[in-house]
Amino acid sequence: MQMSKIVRLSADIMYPFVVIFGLYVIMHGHITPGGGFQGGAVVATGAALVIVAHAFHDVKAMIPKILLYLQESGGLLLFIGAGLAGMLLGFPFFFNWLANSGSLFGMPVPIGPNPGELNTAGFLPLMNIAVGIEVWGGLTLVILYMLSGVGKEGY
Amino acid sequence: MFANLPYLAVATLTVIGLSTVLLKRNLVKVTMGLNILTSAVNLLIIVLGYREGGIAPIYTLAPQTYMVLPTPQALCLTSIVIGVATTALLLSFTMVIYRKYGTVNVDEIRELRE
Amino acid sequence: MALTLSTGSGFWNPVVWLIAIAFVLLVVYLLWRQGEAGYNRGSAQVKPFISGNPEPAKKAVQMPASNLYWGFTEALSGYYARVIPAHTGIVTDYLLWVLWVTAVLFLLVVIT
Amino acid sequence: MIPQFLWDHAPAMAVAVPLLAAFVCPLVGKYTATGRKAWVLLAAAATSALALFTAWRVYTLGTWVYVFGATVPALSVPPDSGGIPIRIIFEVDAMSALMQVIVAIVGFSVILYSLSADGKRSGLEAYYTLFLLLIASIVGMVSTGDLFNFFVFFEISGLASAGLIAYRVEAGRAVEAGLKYFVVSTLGGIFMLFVIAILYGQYNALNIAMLAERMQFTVLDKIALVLIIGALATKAGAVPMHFWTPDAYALAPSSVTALLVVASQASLYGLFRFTFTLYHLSLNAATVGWVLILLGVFSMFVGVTMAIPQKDVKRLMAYHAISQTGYMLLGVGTGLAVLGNQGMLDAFGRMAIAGGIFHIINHALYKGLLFLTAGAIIYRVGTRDMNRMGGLGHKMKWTMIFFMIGALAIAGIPPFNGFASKLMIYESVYLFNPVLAIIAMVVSILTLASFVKVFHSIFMGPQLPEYEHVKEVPAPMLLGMGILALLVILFGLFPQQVVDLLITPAANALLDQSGYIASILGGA
Repeated sequence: MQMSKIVRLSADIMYPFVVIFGLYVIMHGHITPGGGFQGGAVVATGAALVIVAHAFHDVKAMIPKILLYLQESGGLLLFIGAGLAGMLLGFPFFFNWLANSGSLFGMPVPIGPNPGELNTAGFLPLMNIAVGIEVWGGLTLVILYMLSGVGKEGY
Repeated sequence: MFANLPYLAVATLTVIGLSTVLLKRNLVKVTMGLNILTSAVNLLIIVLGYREGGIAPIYTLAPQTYMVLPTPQALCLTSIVIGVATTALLLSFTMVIYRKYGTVNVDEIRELRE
Repeated sequence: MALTLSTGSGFWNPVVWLIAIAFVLLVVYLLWRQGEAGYNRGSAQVKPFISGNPEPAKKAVQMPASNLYWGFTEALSGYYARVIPAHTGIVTDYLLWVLWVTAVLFLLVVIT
Repeated sequence: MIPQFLWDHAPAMAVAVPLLAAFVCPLVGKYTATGRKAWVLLAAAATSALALFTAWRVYTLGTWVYVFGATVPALSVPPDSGGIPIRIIFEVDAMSALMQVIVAIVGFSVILYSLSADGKRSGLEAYYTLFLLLIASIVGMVSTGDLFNFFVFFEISGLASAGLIAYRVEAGRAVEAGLKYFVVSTLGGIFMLFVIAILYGQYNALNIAMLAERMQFTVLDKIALVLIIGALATKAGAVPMHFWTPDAYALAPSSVTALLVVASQASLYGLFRFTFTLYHLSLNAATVGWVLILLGVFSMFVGVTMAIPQKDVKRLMAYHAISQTGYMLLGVGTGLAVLGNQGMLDAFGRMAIAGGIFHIINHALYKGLLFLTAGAIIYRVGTRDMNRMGGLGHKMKWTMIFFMIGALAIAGIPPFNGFASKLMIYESVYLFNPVLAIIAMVVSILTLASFVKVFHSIFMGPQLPEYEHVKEVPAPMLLGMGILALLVILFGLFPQQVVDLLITPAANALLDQSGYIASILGGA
């Protein structure tokens, strides 16, 4: 059984936009509502959209499972690693060691009305990116595992 | 009256959630009941942090400093994330059980008793 | 003494207890040594002797676990007939019990 | 550099190391199975060492406060916060340190055992991830000083335990057990979240010390207390909320079961922590104390009587775990019931609390040992049904010896450790209410009776033909059991040293609410 051509085509067209929007939510987590988990969930929804529109057995081969595993572990490692790095610098666990350092994400937050500076907030964006990568991989894997037992009959 | 409306919603959701959990015999519906209960608590937490007339707690471009409390929202986000994991795990269990037992009726899922 | 556990109203010293046990065992050993050594490994003495009847199969001699304490469970059958069916194995019953207990605690702690 | 580093950061490292190891584990396991074993063992050893180091420092230097994300680890109240503790704070006092000792010992021996027992089975990537996650969450639960943080670790431990229980599907039955455990645990989590909402709404704080200082004991606080007791007593497995316990303990892999015992005790720790530190004198001590005592008595009696007719060896042991939890609730509940009455507290209350806490560590040791021996038997025989076992003592001598040590300890036979803690509970509870002490003794006798049954039906009797080729289990499994058995004997032989060294400071820390508050907020 297949969805109609309209559904399949519009899912294909929507997919990149969903992914881009998810990545936007991840990247701007520290200055707008949203963050790593929300963005990652949005990206995973893109994968779910494609799987629902096409039959699961048709798309199965196209999904890079190894990459998703790597994302799942790598995202969490980045998260913990960012926390541990502060410890190696002599501060407590999860110390915001990048804030106001002048390097990556290290600009001081401007005072007064401003459109929101992306390059601020120290390692919070790093955390968001790490969580985003992890949730992207993890939730997609959850969807895949739930569908992996689905037989041809459809349950 | 209107100030208490959210609390009424919390109470209603709690009752709906509890009765769904206890009265429905379908495992998927029990999971949904637990989700409704979680939503009730999340709503309660958000409502506790709400201040009438307050704005979103973002200092960028803020017209005033009278804001709603950000901590309850952070708590609520964490609890939503935990809720997602919980739901995913419960539904996977339900799927495995359906595949092995051929039923999702809680009255029939009782191989382990006594 | 450092090895004594004082429990407020009493005390307990495992080392003294062990020494006492060792002393009793020593006495037992000394008594046992007074006996005659008539046991021969490898002779017919090792075989079970059941009044001349043939030895039953190993499986038949083994007492299965559910037959032990039959008398105990039978004596308390009134109690067990209530408690065992309460373990229904239905997950909503488990939740119901939690809520019942919470409700009773609510009465005990909040109302009174 | 390294010792100074540890000196500064051990409490956080004790959580961070197993977390990091858990997430690396699937990557390592993808390439080499041996590498994964070495990695997991290394991670478990490192976690145990860190937890033991933390405990040692807490016992020698006093409560250790560690603030996440501050510029200095001890800066619990930053100067610009207006006297309010912000950020996630770990507060490890003597009671938490005791729990960390338990996690360190049991966690390491269980991992050692599991690497050998589960090593040849499939799908191990996520297995050890969940295992290490469970250890990390238990360490987090016992060391955190923050209510919401406690909830997060509580939920992580629920998720990880449910995953581990259901890991071996066993024709769906293990999944059923995992599901039942997890539904109940989720309801507990929802209760905890309600508590957080109630307390945060009233006092604008999540830090336990801050909440304890501001505690008014209004009606809402009473509701919160009820929900706390409901949630945490359920997770600890007190009758009549114990129904998940036999299901989950029986169907989980044995090494997991031994760790689940510790996870339940972390919930019990949470119960004691909240009643003693968060509420302390403000609660109606006699009522709440009697509630805990009644839960304890029901747990003891129903647990042991339900254990006697069981046929499944691990289910039987699970009922005994419920019954032993009752002793802890009885001991600590007696202490709570006389809280505020200084004369009675000094006469027997402190001793009852110390007995209850001593029983926690003893229980973790001997129950862990018993579940591991049951796992060893199942590993060789392939069934949990005691009716089909028999005569295994001929072949599995070491397992039999370890089982005897564990069984005698749980029944409270001298000179093993169970006797020492039970004696403390009996004598102090007798002064409080003789009937309770007599019930406790009767339950102890029934425990011995039912373990005689287990011992007889598994190890005694003639050697059965179908178990002709059964061998002793591999050495790492024996080593894992041996560590626990050795500690059971040592704790039994030198009870006063253990009580002086570990238990009395922990009991005093539990009773000393102002000390707990002062170490966060500074000053008294």
